[in-house]
Amino acid sequence: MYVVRPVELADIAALEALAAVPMPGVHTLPKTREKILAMIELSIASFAAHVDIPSEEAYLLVLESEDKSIVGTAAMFAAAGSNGTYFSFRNDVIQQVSRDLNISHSVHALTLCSELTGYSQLSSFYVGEREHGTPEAALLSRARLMFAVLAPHRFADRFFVPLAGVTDSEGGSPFWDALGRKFFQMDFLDAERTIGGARNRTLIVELMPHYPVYVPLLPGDAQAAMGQIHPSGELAFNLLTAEGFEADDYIDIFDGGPILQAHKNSLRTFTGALQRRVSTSVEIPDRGREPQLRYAVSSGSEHNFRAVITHCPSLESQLSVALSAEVQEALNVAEGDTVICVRI
Amino acid sequence: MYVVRPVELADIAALEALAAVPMPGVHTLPKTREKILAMIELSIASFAAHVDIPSEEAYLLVLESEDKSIVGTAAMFAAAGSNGTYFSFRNDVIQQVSRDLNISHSVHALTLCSELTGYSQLSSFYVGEREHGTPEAALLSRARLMFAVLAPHRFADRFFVPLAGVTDSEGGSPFWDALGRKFFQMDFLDAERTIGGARNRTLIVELMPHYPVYVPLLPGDAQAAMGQIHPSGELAFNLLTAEGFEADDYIDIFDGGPILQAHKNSLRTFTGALQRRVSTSVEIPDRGREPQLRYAVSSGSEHNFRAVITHCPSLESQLSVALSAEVQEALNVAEGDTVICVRI
Amino acid sequence: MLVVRAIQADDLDALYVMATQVGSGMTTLKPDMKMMGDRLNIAVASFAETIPPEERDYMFVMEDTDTGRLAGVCAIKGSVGLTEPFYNYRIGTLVHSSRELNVFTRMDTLYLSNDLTGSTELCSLFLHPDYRTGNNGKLLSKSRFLFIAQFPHLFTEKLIAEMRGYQEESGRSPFYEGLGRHFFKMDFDHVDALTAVGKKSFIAELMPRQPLYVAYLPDDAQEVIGKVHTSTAPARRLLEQEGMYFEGYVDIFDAGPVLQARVSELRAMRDSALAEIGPTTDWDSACAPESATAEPMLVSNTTLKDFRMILSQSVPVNGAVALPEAEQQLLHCKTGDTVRTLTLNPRKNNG
Amino acid sequence: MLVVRAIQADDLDALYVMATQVGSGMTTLKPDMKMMGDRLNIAVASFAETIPPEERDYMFVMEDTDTGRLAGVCAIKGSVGLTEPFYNYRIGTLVHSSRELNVFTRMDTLYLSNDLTGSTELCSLFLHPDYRTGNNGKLLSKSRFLFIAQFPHLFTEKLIAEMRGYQEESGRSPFYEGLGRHFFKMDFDHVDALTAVGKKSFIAELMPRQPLYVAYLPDDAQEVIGKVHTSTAPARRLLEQEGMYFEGYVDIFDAGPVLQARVSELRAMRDSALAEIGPTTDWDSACAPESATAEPMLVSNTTLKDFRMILSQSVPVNGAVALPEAEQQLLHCKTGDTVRTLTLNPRKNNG
Repeated sequence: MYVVRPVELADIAALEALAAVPMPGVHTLPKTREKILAMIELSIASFAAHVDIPSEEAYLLVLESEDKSIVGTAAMFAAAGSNGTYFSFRNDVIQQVSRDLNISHSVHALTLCSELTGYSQLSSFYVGEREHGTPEAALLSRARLMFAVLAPHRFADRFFVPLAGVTDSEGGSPFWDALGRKFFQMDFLDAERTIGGARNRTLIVELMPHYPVYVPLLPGDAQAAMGQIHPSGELAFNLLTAEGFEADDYIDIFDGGPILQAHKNSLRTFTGALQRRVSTSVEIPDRGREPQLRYAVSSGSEHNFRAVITHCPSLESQLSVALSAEVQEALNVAEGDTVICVRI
Repeated sequence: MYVVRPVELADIAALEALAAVPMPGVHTLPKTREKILAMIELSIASFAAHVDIPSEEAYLLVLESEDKSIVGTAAMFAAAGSNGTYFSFRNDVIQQVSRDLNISHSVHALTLCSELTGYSQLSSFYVGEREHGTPEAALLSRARLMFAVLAPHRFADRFFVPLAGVTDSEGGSPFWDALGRKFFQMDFLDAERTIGGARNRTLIVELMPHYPVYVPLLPGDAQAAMGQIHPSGELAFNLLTAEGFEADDYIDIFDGGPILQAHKNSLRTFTGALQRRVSTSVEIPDRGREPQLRYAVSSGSEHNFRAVITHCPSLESQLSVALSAEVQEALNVAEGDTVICVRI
Repeated sequence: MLVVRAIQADDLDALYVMATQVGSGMTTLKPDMKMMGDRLNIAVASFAETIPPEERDYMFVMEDTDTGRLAGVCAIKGSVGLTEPFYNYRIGTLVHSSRELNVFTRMDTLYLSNDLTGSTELCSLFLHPDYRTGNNGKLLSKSRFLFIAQFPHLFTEKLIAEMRGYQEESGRSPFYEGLGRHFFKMDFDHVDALTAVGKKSFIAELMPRQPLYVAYLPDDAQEVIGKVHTSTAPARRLLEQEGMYFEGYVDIFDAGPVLQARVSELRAMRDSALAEIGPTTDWDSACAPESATAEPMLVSNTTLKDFRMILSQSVPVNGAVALPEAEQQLLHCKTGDTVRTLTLNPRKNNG
Repeated sequence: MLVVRAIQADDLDALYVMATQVGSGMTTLKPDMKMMGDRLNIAVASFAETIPPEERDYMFVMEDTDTGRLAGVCAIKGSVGLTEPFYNYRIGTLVHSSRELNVFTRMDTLYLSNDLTGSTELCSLFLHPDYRTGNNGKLLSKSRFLFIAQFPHLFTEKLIAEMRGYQEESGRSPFYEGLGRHFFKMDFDHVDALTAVGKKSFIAELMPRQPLYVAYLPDDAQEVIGKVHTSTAPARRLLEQEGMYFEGYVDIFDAGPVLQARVSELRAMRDSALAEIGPTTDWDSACAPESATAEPMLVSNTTLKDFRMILSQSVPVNGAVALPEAEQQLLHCKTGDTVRTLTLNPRKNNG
């Protein structure tokens, strides 16, 4: 059984191995042992913390396969840009109207904005190739929101997820070439290296355009790159839009990749989460008639979070959920405990 | 029993009488018999229309009291500004950061925008004094969204509701005096009369400021008026925020009144609506133990819409709803028909 | 001989004939009897001072006195943009700099503006091809500066002239293709035709409002900002000789430059002088700088309503000028009258 | 006698003494040996042409040759804003008009800009109170124009001078209170102190970026836009006499005006002339216009490295000027050398 759990110090070697896998974009895991360790320590401290107002906490979850190896990661930042400002481009639509000429059309414009500052940010989603497209990948993605359902005070009311944008075979970005390069006077990869993937630095407001960028003025390849995901992000994109995240409103200021966002009330995990008491399932052959549904189920404790997949009949009109002994052990729960269940 | 139903031609006299009641702001009913008639005709045509894409339809619902008199109105416009552009001020937050001085604070700015264009608009909400604060008022407000649940293709995915802003005893608006007056060179009431309460006219883009208005530069009374509702709008405001609408993002360009808005997925009527089959309730004394809940229930036909309040046990895990003969008659439904039910 | 003079009511027919010979580049002189008659009425009222200064439109014609034929036309509008908005792009500079990254980027920026609202405008210059020889073009264009120098109180301090912008031989405007087309979604010729019938301000409703970095535009559009149409280059040079400068304002469609001057800084204001018609003494001539003797002079009378101006070889010396009888007649002047004089070409400073 | 001359390395001590006597209004001449020494080194390198033109900072001192004491100082910066952004507000016009409502609204608008980046700047003018008599102030301020006229190739075409903005007697700046305070949330004096140590560009990070309608500001803030501090009014008039104009750029904090000129349009460029030191003939004097004889003249040598300038009563006539021996010595010149001359006050046009 695959289990999603908070990262532990013992995972450092496994994460170093994952970090060696080439991943595009900037919203990925740290690469060096030192930074991985810092991230793990921050996550452990964050899970342990008693939080009143979401701030600099960062939570890193890992997906553990049946053989206990780490095959996926997913992170949450409690408040994006908490030590600065999280900058993004807002994709505005401007109505152009001329009464005299009876013309009315709309023009898109990108405005540098700080509106996502303070949102909770999901990022660093990665699963191994074998897990691509499996329910376990969906479990890992969604487990973050289940934790937020469990501990809403640790998160903002709104969430966003930046996904890596398209780059060419040399690692160049057509969107960057049309915009950021003119102000930064350097290559895309140099710029990303220079600011370490951050989107909260003062130099962004110093260098990036203060006035809206009219999209029709951008070269075709840059327009085409707006809101386009790097192929490696397709899985995450599909999982998130199915969850209720919306694209189109914001894009990344560097590579033009989409930034998905949603109010938590629009997310399926929040609207569909069911709190149920644990009962022990007994194999009763004649109940097999009832259709078995797939649920993500997580423990109800914020300090000992676990999530797994289980199958059971519809929980809509039930007060309890029957879990096998194996699942109970994986979740570290016992009969009578509360768990959170979401159809998956 | 109070019934919410589409307006009919026979209601014109009652609506004229209502229109004589002084109501502040602009988002209210037409005042002249001619315009009331036009509105009624548009509503009747809209309910009858087969709609593919929401456009210029306008739906007017009335609240009929037990004695068949009209004691409330509420309207829906399928697509705001459909024959133009719906202008509003977006309330942006700009982060001001100086690394050198270690200063970071945020400044609000109002930007003329057309983002609400194409949203569905709720407006003209009015109930008589006797109905203030009653479940029937809530029924009237919510019935609009129940109709949208029933006929989602007639509406946009997002809704907004402009509420009248504060004015002084002479009908002046401190917000207008600080902003619109400088461009229009006329009094608030003159301006509203001149453009007939519209927010979709070309002259708005001709006259209103093209650049964001920094809120700290506005006089104190204008700042204080931003997003403040006229006392008469409090009931509507409370009902709408309870429904899931959010204020703060947009305000009216003339009087600075709040514009509430939401994605339909964030609205309680959409997330909590239950489709149930009608069964006939029989008074069984010993079922009285089950707690009775209050529901708004509406007929399931888009061409013969009705909504009333009923009480029954929780419908969460039921397939049918037991309605009294009287309610069935009011809704024009029979046993076996589908109705939409929402806790209220 | 050629005289430039205030237009008169009975010039309408001759003006119409000439307008039929104007090419498509000039939008203000269309062969349309109604429009032309209206404009002429305003011009006559302007010289007669029966309408307020800001509504005036002083039109001048160049007449060939040998044939009575009109050889050219030009005008000065008292104020632009007071009935409908007068739009330009203004080119400004924004600096984006980060000490941390050691980046210093200086960006040209286009601002949609109505800054030139209320300015006095030089416009509607047309010289018939038959007369495009010698100093005729200079005489016609520069006549307006002498008029302004004689009657500066009639004008605002800011003087402007819009120049036709650069187009490729095919008629393609690189600036329009790189910017305007995205917002207008119609051909440049169509836009041009709309401006011709006075719809310019309303087309500007479609222009983007926010400051635009020039670097966003395609290279060929960037290159032609402030560049005149090839056929307009000589006209631009004449205006620049008189003290008009490109100060960063351009047309919103073709990026043609607007030349500007303060009226008080015009060469005509600084260097033109009044002189009395009469004989000059030997003593005066002896002291006159040598170089001046060969210079042709612009000479005008000092009457608003019947303003007339010629090119003369007579050089004024210490307040007197010996104008031949024929020239005095052309100016409707006689000995003892005061005239205003200015060398046709600027003198060089000895610095 | 007073001579204005290029500063020299050994002027540091005297300069420091004078700086201790400057009031708080001038931020560029603080009595700080380190800052002052650095600036003096740049000035010496500027006159020696050992640093590029855009980095130069030509400082001039006025020396009382009777005592050897420094009486004043002034400077010309080759280019501003090339190492850190140079911000101003530019005042533009936007017209909001609706034919339907018959409304035509003309609004002044403030644009945050770096338009003046790269301009040559006149700055750091200070005259010791003991010497604030007669023409001394004019001599000191105007010396810079004669320097520019002699060496125009060293400067950009655009010349600017920032003027201290209006403050109430209490020191309150109505413009700052109406605008800047909302964004800086600190006192004007604090902001002023920060600009004094060169932090001006970074404070500008906090300024609102979007164009601002002036009508949003309180009345008292609107009224002082482009208005100088009472004590700065005379300095402003001197610069305006030389051809500098307020063209709509103001300081972002106190809205003090920036005066501007094209170098080629300066009175000094147009009217200053070279003359050879030597006797003038009777014939020359006879032809000279009468009025000029009483005019004091600015006279300078033509040496960059040892630039020196005085005020003289000698009037140049047809390319020659009879300078007294003492004046020649002040200029480090002798008979036969070339000097540049300009009347201290502008002449009127006869127009």
